Order: sequence, then structure tokens, then C-alpha cells
Amino acid sequence: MTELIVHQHWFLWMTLLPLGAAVATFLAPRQARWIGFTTALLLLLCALLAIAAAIISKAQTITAGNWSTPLGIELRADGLALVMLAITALVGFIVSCYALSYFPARGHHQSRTHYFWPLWLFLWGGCNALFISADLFNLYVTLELVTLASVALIALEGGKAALAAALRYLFIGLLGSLAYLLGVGILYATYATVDIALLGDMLSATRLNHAAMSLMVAGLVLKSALFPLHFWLPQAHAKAPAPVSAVLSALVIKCAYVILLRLWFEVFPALETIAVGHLLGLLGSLAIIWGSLMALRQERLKLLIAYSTVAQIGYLFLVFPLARSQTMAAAWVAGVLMMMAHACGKAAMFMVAGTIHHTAGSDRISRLAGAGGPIGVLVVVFTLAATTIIGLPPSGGFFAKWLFINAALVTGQWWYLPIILSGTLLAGAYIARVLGWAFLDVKRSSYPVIPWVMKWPPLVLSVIALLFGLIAFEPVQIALIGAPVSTGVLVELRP
Amino acid sequence: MNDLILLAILLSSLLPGLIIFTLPEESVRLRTTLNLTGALLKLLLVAVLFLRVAQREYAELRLPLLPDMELVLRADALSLLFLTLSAFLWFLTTIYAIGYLEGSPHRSRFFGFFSLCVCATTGIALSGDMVTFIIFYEALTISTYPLIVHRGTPAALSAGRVYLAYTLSGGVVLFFATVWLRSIAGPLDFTSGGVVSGLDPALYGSLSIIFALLILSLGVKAALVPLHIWLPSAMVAPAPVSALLHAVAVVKAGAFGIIRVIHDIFGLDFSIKLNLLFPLALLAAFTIIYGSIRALSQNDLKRRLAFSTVSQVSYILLGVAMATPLATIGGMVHLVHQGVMKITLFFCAGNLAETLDIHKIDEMDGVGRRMPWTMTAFTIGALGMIGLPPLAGFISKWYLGLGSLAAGQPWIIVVLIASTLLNAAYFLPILHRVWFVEPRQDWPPSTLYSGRETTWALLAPPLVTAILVILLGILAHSVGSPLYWVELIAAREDGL
Amino acid sequence: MSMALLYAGSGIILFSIGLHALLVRRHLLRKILAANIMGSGVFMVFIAMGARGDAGVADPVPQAMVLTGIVVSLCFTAVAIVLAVRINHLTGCTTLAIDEESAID
Amino acid sequence: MATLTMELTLIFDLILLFTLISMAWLLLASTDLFRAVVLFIAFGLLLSLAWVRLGAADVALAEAAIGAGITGALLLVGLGRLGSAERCRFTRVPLTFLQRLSAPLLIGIMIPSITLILVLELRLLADVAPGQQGLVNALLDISGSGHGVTAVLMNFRAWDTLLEKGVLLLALITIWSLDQARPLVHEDEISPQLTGLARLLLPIVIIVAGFVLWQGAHAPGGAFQAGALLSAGILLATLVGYTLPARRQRLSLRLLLTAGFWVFLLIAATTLLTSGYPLSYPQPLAGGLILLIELVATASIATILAAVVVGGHPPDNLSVPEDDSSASPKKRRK
Amino acid sequence: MLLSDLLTALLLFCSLPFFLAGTLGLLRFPDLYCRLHALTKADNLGLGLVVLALMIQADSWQVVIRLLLTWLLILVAGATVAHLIARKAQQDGHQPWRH
Repeated sequence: MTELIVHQHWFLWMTLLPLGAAVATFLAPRQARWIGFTTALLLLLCALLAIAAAIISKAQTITAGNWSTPLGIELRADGLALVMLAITALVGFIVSCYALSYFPARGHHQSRTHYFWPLWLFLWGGCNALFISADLFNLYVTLELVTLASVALIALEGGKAALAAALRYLFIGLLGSLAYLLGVGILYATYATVDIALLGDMLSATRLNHAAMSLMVAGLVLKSALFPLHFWLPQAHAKAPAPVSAVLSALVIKCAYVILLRLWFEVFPALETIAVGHLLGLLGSLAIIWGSLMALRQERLKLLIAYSTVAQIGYLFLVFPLARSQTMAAAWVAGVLMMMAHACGKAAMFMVAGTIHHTAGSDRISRLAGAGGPIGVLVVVFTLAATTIIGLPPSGGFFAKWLFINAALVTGQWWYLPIILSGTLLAGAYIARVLGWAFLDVKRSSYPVIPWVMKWPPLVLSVIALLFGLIAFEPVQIALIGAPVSTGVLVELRP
Repeated sequence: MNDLILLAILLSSLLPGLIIFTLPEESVRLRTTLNLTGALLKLLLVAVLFLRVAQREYAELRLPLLPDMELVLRADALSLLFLTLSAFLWFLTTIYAIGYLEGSPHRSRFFGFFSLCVCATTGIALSGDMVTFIIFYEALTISTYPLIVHRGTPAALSAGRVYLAYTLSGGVVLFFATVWLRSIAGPLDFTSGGVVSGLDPALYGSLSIIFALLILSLGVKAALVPLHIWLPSAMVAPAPVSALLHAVAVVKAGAFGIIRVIHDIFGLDFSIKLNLLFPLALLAAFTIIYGSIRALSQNDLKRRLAFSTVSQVSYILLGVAMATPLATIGGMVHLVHQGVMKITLFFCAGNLAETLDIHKIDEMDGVGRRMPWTMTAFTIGALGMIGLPPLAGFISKWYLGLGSLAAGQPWIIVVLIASTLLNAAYFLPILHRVWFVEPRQDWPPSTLYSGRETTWALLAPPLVTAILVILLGILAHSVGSPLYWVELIAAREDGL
Repeated sequence: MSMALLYAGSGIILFSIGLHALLVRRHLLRKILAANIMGSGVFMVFIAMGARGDAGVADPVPQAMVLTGIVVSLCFTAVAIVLAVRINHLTGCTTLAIDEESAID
Repeated sequence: MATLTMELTLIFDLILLFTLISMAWLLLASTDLFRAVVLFIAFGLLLSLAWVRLGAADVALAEAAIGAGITGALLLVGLGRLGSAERCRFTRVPLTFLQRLSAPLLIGIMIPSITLILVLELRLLADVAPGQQGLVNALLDISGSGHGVTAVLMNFRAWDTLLEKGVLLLALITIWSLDQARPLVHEDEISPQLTGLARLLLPIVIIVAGFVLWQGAHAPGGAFQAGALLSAGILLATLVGYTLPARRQRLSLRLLLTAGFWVFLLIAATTLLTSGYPLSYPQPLAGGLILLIELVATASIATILAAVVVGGHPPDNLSVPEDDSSASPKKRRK
Repeated sequence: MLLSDLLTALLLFCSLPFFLAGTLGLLRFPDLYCRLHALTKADNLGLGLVVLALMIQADSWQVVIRLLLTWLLILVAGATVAHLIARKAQQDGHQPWRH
């Protein structure tokens, strides 16, 4: 049994399976929904097996075509890849369930249903391929796969705003990935390899390398919508169909960020990145404040959630200034925790928003008035998911912030403390605003009945989001398998 | 060694809550049985735990949260004090709430959050370190909000907003202070004598700041002036919720937290060494006086009671801040006594509102004739509050007084006397109206309730607590009474 | 300074020209052209750097990468054009300047 | 003599690069979009010349076929449907202060400085820096392909190529999800001369494509160049009035379109099962497998590229939809 | 050997005027139709001379045939395209130029 678990490379199947399923759903549109659902189920299973394999025999590495680096492409399931694969499988499964009834098999949007599944499976496969890739150029290809799929999914809604958002996102993605690719080319010019591990060993702090790093970081920052390059995000995420918004906010953003983490901790540690780190930290802080304030001003639920995503991305970028020699592990783990927690919470919130749009006819926040009664379960889901966005215990966001504050105190960068704390309060404020409307007691016409797959899967996800802190120990342990940081996560400040 | 009984106590109110959420509005009987079984089960478990702790076998449960971070549940004597109180009063409040909310909308939602709320309180009582404490403390904040805004009126919503604004800000400060302390002092398990006493004197400065931050952030829930604003405005909530806020859960959680911080994190001696307690005593004394004075001018019954809570809770802090054995005993025992007395008063206020639609004090003329039992309970509670011997309130005030003398701070006696006079000044007029003034209007007849002044569910709880108020006073020194237990704590854990 | 580096430098310049146009031009087709020019610049850096082998033997790896890159950018161009046509079809606009506020619904 | 040729080549390179850069600038600055597109096609052709100069014949072929050819066709079709006027420029969203601030900052300062730094830094690199050609040549005879680039594409870095095929298919699906195919020409516009040319050229195209594909095994060329050629043939056919004989639900077309990807995928899966490594071909079969992949890929690429240029999914019924004139920019162009 | 080189050079030089003429015509001729003449006639002839020159340099028959084929293809394509352009111009109503 353990033989089977270890010797099959489940993480590779997790990329081949969805891609194959994408083709299948394209070939047989009528069966798309069931093919898609089964694939999601299988992927969940594969994720568990992959994790089991990693627990039995540490980080698995494999070279495509059995050509060793620098020539071949290295694929590996280290901790970061594994947790991302797993969280993607979880969120993806829930979203697939949700999509089953969001995109009905019949009706005049039928063709939308037919195209959703291949596109979504392509996206899934692309994400998984990206997480396991340890080769800068291969990362570029996977990134483009993800971007193109996201563009298609945003445009799926078909409205002019959605199309405009999709095209804007396409240009942004193209810009970002070309900048990244130029950086890769420059690195290849010097070191004749694009393998992360080899580069990490060889790289020296030359000016050209710094230029390459700036290009790559800039491109990825653009793709992960860090303030002030976030302008494309709210429209794109708010205009897309709800399951798509969920996936975009929960997973796609993280793809660029994961590459950034890999670059920062595995490729460029030899370079002086302090200044860049401070810049990213500054932008992250601005993102937290600006995003939260904008979220506070929104009249529409999906836009509010999208702006909250902008703010949450800000937290992710605090990792870079806070990761100093002694707080390396703290910051890194905080970033990973934040990613996972945000993925669960945000996906659930977007699905709730979609359901409310579907039942209340519009996603204006004011339309929520009195929703607490008839569609109370949605409000409960929203609240539970919101705990991790605000950073209330025992959610994952809470412990991520704990680690951030700890790192900020130990490295003496106290100026991040007010940012984190006020960000928390602002998040509380815009969530409370929504809840206030929901609990307002007005008699209103009865809502149409909500299909159960639009209710319970999001509930599961939000409960996970709420309790993530209590179960975070295992995920963090897994994430630390073969991680570029030493363990010893909580650091103590001794005079 | 992991003790699953602690988990069982938490689940005994968590599971019913979660199930109740999914119940349709109509299934009243199932919901009621779930509530009561949960409450009874919890009482049973707590009793078992009580006996075990009395024989000095402390239960403990540890789960890993992060690398180097644990969720610690521990049952020591102090936590049992709070646990027993909340478990017992929750049982009564549940019965009361079932009667009170009969036929009103959104009951599944209400009882669901109600159970979560008490689960959080239990967690606070049982938490064995600062991390766990924060987790349940914030859980309490969130699960209380839906109860406060339950009515869904604009007033309720604004009250809820105020509540969230205060408690979340407090929570954030508490969070920050705790992380800071954790990164200075390492793991923050509650251990008598504190965990920071061994630290480098260079850190005393930041330690004092942390102490202040912790006290202030916990003071939000404990309604220390000027952080008390949310409490009076939250009285728009239904009576059972007010009972919960004032007697069982929220306010008590704050006070309990402060006791924990002073005794088990910083340690009494160390707090004295940093001389941080005197300012707290001053603040508490000021709160006592201020609350009583504000209570005088309130015409709304529940508002007056709310301000009285503001002042009464600070007795606890005062006692703890004086840091002498007797005063500490007085303060801790007041945690229980104030709870029992105040819940009686709120039950009665609720009865008036529910049966006779009376909210203002000047509507209460002669209501004693219409609702003699309720008003008797109210009278006992009020007299207890004033501190009339031999009722419960007297005991705590007596010990506080002795303690202040022992501490060599006679000015506190003055505060106590002053507050007692003020208590009398805002309670006696009510009692006078109730018993000795002719009723202005004729009440709705008692025939609706088949001759009784109101339904059993509404009448029984206040009577029980009223009797309790008397017993706590008379039998204060018998084995197993709160006073006995608190002396046990003082002797056993603080080595006083 | 050898020919390869000359070409590489020109590649950088092409990249920047494209970048500039992508940022400032409004007509969607121009943006698409600009993106393609950018891509060509990047590819030129790859190829030129690969062409520095001794005895004029070029490094096949960057060439393979560029072939992949050309296909990818073709895909993006195609999708971008169809999107632009759709937008023009719905709004009569040839720029991305549709009014966001009215587009909310 | 040698120095003279050196000088001449240097001069030639300088002229070429100067032309390329100035063309790029001109075409991006020109007000007439049609001109811009034509210039872009010319740019592509010159670029392939540059690739030849850099000893990248495969890239040159691909550039000529795709960069200039297919992309050019795409742009022309797009231009025909879009029109070259800038409409709706005045109803832009008001920019936030930061955007307004950042735009000139970015354009005025950052781009020039980035360019300068990079150019100056690249200048310092070694003139002769062998990359991986040694490694590739050493492994060439066990790679199953006689030609370095093909070996890298199809074997050493086949994982990239697999995903790239995915991107191509994804692009097609995206386009189908967005729009319905409209005819490139109207019946009345088809000229007999063009038909004659098509009759003449199609067989040649097919032969040449086959040649390019087969040649890829040991010399520049390969699936993608061949596919591009074939697609050009298909487009020529459509231009003289053959419509894609496809209903949307017709499985055969979809199989053809996806074949290049799923055959590749199947091989990856089987190799993963058998050898534990994805796309590690068993030694004797390597050449055959690569040829198989390339054959199928060529067919798919040809169809996909043609379909992409046509733009949009085939109509549900064979009757070609009329381009609804109300919103059609064609009419609005002049 | 030398002779062949000389011949090539000669042919190339001969091709120059044609290209020059074609380009001049393209730039200077009054209307589209005339420009088409310039392109299709002069340039194709010049190209033919270039192809011839290269043929002489070729070292195998395949190359010669390939070159020839290239030229023929260009002729056919050029002719057709010129026709298409002219046709479109006529449809769009471009009047031929007169004195």
C-alpha cells in the first residue's frame, strides 16, 4: 500500500488529470458536468495521496523525460507545492459542486455551461502545473496557461463590462509575463540554466541580476495585483460569474505570488533585496489601508469582496520585508497560512455573493436587508468566512497576523503594527456593514428556494476557514517539508 | 495527559448550537429539548469536574495549533468558580429565554448563537493560557453580536455597531499586547505566581505598557469607565440577552480576564512590584461612583440596571487591585454574587416588559400588586445590591472593606459607603413605587396566564435566583459556597 | 562588443518601445501590436544570448523556448483580437475606455 | 578580405537593427492602422531575417509563418471587423490621483532608465558564452531526433511543449466560447483567379508542409512551421469559398482539433505509468513517438490556426449567419 | 569558376536597374494601376535575373529546381494578387489616371 502511495507521482497526475478532463469535456459537452465533477473528486483524492506520499518520504522530485537539470525540467512536490495543490483541490472541489447548479445543464445559458468546464479544468491543470514546476521558463508557460484560462472565464459572463475586464486582464497578464520572461532570458544569458535550484546556488549579486530580479518581481507583482497595480482586479473579479470570481480571488492571484515566494526564498537570497522588500512592504501596507477603505465604500457585495481581496493581497506582501534571518520561518509560514486561509474564506464569500445575486436578483448590499431570516444560512456562511478575512481567532488569518506581528516586533519594524491592526479593524467595519443590513428586520417578499449545492458546500468551506487555525498545525508541518526556511516558527525577543 | 471531559463540556453547548442552526423555525419541541439537555448535561459535567478539582486533580487538555503554539484547556479552582456560575445561570437563562421568546421570529438563529455564546464563555473559563483565552474571548464577541441585534430594529443595529466597535477595538489591542508579551516572555500558560517574574529588569518598562494595554483591552468588556459606553446602549436587546451580557458571559469574561492577567500571568507580587495595581484601584473606584451616579438619573429600568452593573462589576476589580487576601476574596466572590443578583433583577425587568409592557420606572407604580412574586424577587435582588445584611451583596462588600483596611487604604471604605448610599438612592425609590404607590392604570388581567401573574418559564428563574441571593448570604461560610471556594482558591493558588 | 550583444541591446529597445506603446496607445489593435513588439524584443534577447556559442554554433535551448513563446503570444493575440471585436460589437468602442459606472449593471 | 566581410556584416546588422527599431516605432506611432498592420507584417519578415543572422533558422521559419503570416492575417481580419478609428476615448473612467501620478512617472522615467541599465549591463556580458549546445549535441543521438531544436522541443523540454499545445487548444476554446464564426469573404467577392491560384497552390502547400515536417527530424523545420503552412492552405481554401464543413457538435472536427494535445497527453501519461517519468520515451521508440506526436500535432495546429483566424465557433447549422449590419463596424469604417 | 562568378555578378548588376525602376515606379507613378504594373513587371524581371544568378552559383540540380520553382510561384502569386488589388480598387471606384 505504502509502495503504491509513494511510487506513484500523484502530484503529476494532478496536472495530467484535469488537462485530460478538459479535453474530454470539450469533446463531449453534454457530459461536461459529470466529467468535471468526477475529476474534481479524483483530484481531491490525489491531493490526499500526494500529501501522504510526502509525509512518508519527504519532498518528491522528478525530472520530466528523465533528463537531469540543467537540460531537463524539474518538477517537485515540496511543502509549498503540496499545500497549494491541496488547497486548490479543496477549493476547486467546492467550486465545482457549486458550479453544478450555477451553470445549469439546460436553459438559454447552456453554451456557457458547455464552455465553463473545459476552461475551468484547463485553469485547474495550469495552476497545478505551476505549483509543481521548479523551472523558470516552465513557470512562464504555466503562468500563461493560467492567465489565458482566467481571461476566458472572466469573459464567459458575456456582458460588455465582463469582456472589457477580461481584455484588460489579458493585457495586464501579457505585460507582467513578458517582463518576467525578459528577466528569465537575462538570467539564462548569464548562467545558461533556468532551474531554480541551480540558479539559487550560482547566483551572485551583480547589477544585471538585480535588474533581472526587478523585472521578474515587477511582472509578478503586476499579475498579483499589488497596490497601485490593483486597478484591474475589482472589475475583473466582480464581473466574472460567481464560481469564477471565487477561483480567481482564491487561487489565480496566488499563482503569481507562489512564484514570487519561490524567487525570493530560493533564487535570489544571494542578492541584497532589503530595499525591494521595504518597497513591497510599503505597497502592501498601502494596499491594506486603501483596499479596506474602498471596500468600506462599495455599494455592491461582489465589489466589496473584490476590494477586500486587494487588501488581503497587501498582507501577503508583508512577508518580504519581515523575512529577515531570524524571522525567515515566521514570515514565510505567515504568508503560506495567509494564502490558504484567504483561499478558503474568499472563495466561500464569493459563492455566497453569487447565491445572493441569484436569489435576491442583485448583489446590492442594501438588497440584503432582512436576509438574516429567510436566507440566514447564507449570512452564517458569510460571517464564518469573514472571520478569517478580519483575522479573528481561531481562523488561519488570525495566526498569520500573529506571526506577522511577532516578526515585526522581533525585527523591530514596529511601523507595520498599526497597519496590521487598523487593517483588522477596517475589515471588521466593512464586514459589520454587510451584517448590519443582513440583520435589519424588514418584511420582504419570499426568496426563491436555493438549491442545496449552492448552500452546503460553501458552508463547509467557511467552517474550514473559521477553524483553520485549530487544524493549521498539520498543514504548516507539511508546508515546511523541504521548505527554504528553517523551522522554529515563533521567534522570541530577548534583549 | 488529555482530559476529554473538558472537550465534552465545550461540545455540550457547541453541538446543540450547531444543530439548532439547521432546525426549521417550527420545530419548537426539538429545539427546546436540545437546549435543555445541553444545559443539563453541561451542569452534570461541571459538577463532576467540580468534585475532581476539589480533590486537587486538575484536568488539562493540549492540542497543537502551530509549531511552538498550543491550545490549552485547564480546569483549576478559579476557572471552576466562573464555570459553575455560567453553567448554572445559563441553565436558568435558557428556561427563561424559551418562555420569553415564545412565538417571536428567528428563534433558531437566536438559540443557535445563544449556545455558541455560552460555549465561548465556557471556553474562557477553561482556557489554560493566553492564546486559548483570546480565541474564546473573540468568539464570545462575535457570537454575542447577533443576539444584541436580534430584534433587527435600527436602535438594535446601532447598539450592535457600538458594541462591535468597542469590543473589536479592545480585542485588537488585547491581541497585540498578547503577541508582544508572547514574544518577550515565551509561552503564556496561566500559572499562579505568573510567568514574567523571572524576566530581565530591562524589560520592566515594556512589561508595564503591556500590562496597561491588557487591562484596558479587557476593561472594555468589563465596562471600565470610559470604555463602558456599549453596555447601557446594548440594553435594547431582549431580556435574556441582557442577563447573558450582564451576569453570565460578557462583562464577567472581562473581569475574569483581568483576574487571570493579574494573578496568573503577571503574578500578584510582580504586579505590586511594578506598582501597577494602585492606578487600577483608582480607576475601579471612579467607575463605581460614576456608574452609580449615572444610574440615579435613568428613567428606563434596564438602563438604570445597566449603569448599576457598570459600578458593581468594578467591585471585583477593586478587590483584585487591592491585592490583599481578604480584598481578593471579596472581589472574587462578588463575581458570583453580583451575577446572581443582577440576573434576578434583569429577569424581573424582563417579566415586566413581557407581561405588562412596562419599560420606564415611572410606569411601575403599584406593580407589586399585579406581580407580587416577580416584585418580591426584584426587591430581594435590589436589597442584595445595596448590600443589606445578610444578603449576598453584603458578604462581598464586607470582605472588600476588611481588605481595604488590611491594605491600609481606608479611602476605599469611603468609596464603598458612598456607593452603597448611591445604590440605595437609585433602588429604594423603585421599591417604594412598586409597593406603596397606587397603580395608575389597570393592568391586563392575569387570566391570560390562568390566574398566575405570568408563565412559569418566566416566573421560576427569578424566584430561584432570588432564593439563591438569600442563601449565598446566610450560608456564606458553609462548605461548597462560593465564599468557601474563593477562600480555597486564595489559600491554594495564590498562597495568600 | 559582439554582434550577439548588439542584437540583445536592440531587443531591449524593442521591448521598451512596445512597453511604452502598450501603456499610452488606446486603440485596442495598437495595444495588441505593441504587445507583439514587446514579445519580439524579449525573444531577440533570448536568441541573441544563445547565439554566443563558439564557432557560431547556436544554443538550441533558447531557440526552443522562443518557439514556444511565439506560439503563446500568437494565442494571446488571437484571443485579444476576438475580445476586441466582441467589445466593439457590443459597445461600438475600439478602446478599453468604456464607462465603468454604467458598466456596473 | 576577412575584415572587410566582417565590416560588411556588421554594417548589414546595424542597418537591419536600425530598420527594425525604426519600423517598430513607426508602426506603433502611425495614425493609420492599416499601415501599421502592413508595417507589422514587414517587421515580422525582417525579424525572421534577423533570426537567420543569429543562426536560428527554426525561429526564422516560425516567425515568417506565424509572426508575419498568421498574426498578420489575424490582425487584418481584426482590423476589418474593428475599424481603425479610436471610438469612445472620451468616456474613460476618471483616473485616481495615483494612476494619474504614476503614468508619467512610469513612461517618462522608468522605461528609459530600465532600457539604459539593461543595455549597459548586457554589454558587459561575455562575447562568447557557450550555453547548453554541448550537452544537447552529446545527447542528440539518444534523443530520437537529429536536430537540436527539435530534440529540445520534443524531448528534453517536451513538458513545456505539451503545456504549450495546451495553451493553443485553450486559445481555440476561448475563441469559440466568445463568438460565432463569420465568413471571411462574401460569396460575391470570390474571384476566379484566386480560385485558380488556390487550385494550383494547395497541393504544393501540402507537399511543402510535409517536407518541412519531415525535415524537422534533422534540420530546421518541424510541426509548428508545417502546421502554419497547412493552415495557410486551409485559409486560402476558405478565401475561395470552402466553408469549414463543421457543425458545432460535430465530433470529428473536435477530435482533429484536440488530437495534437491529447495524443501528447496520453503519451505523457503512459510514459509516467511505465517509466515513472513523464515523457521519457523508451529508447528504440523515441524517434517513432516524436514523429507520431509531430504528425498529429501538425494536423491539429493547422486546423486550430485556421479556426483561430476565422474566429469563433462554427455555426450550429451549416447556414452561415449574416453579419448583423447594425453593430458591424465594417459599414461604419469610412 | 571565375567565369561563373563574373556571370553572376553581371546578372546581379543587370537586375539592379529593374528593381530600381520598379521601386521608382511604385513611388512616382500617378495611380494604383500603374504602380501595379511597375511592381509586377519590373520587379519580377529583376527577381528572375537574381534567381538566374543564384542558379549559376548553385552546386546541385535540386537547388536549381527549387530556385526556379520559387520564381514561378512568385510570378503566379504576384499576378493573382495584383489582379485582386486592381479588382478591389475598381469595385471601390478608383478611376484610372488620365491626362
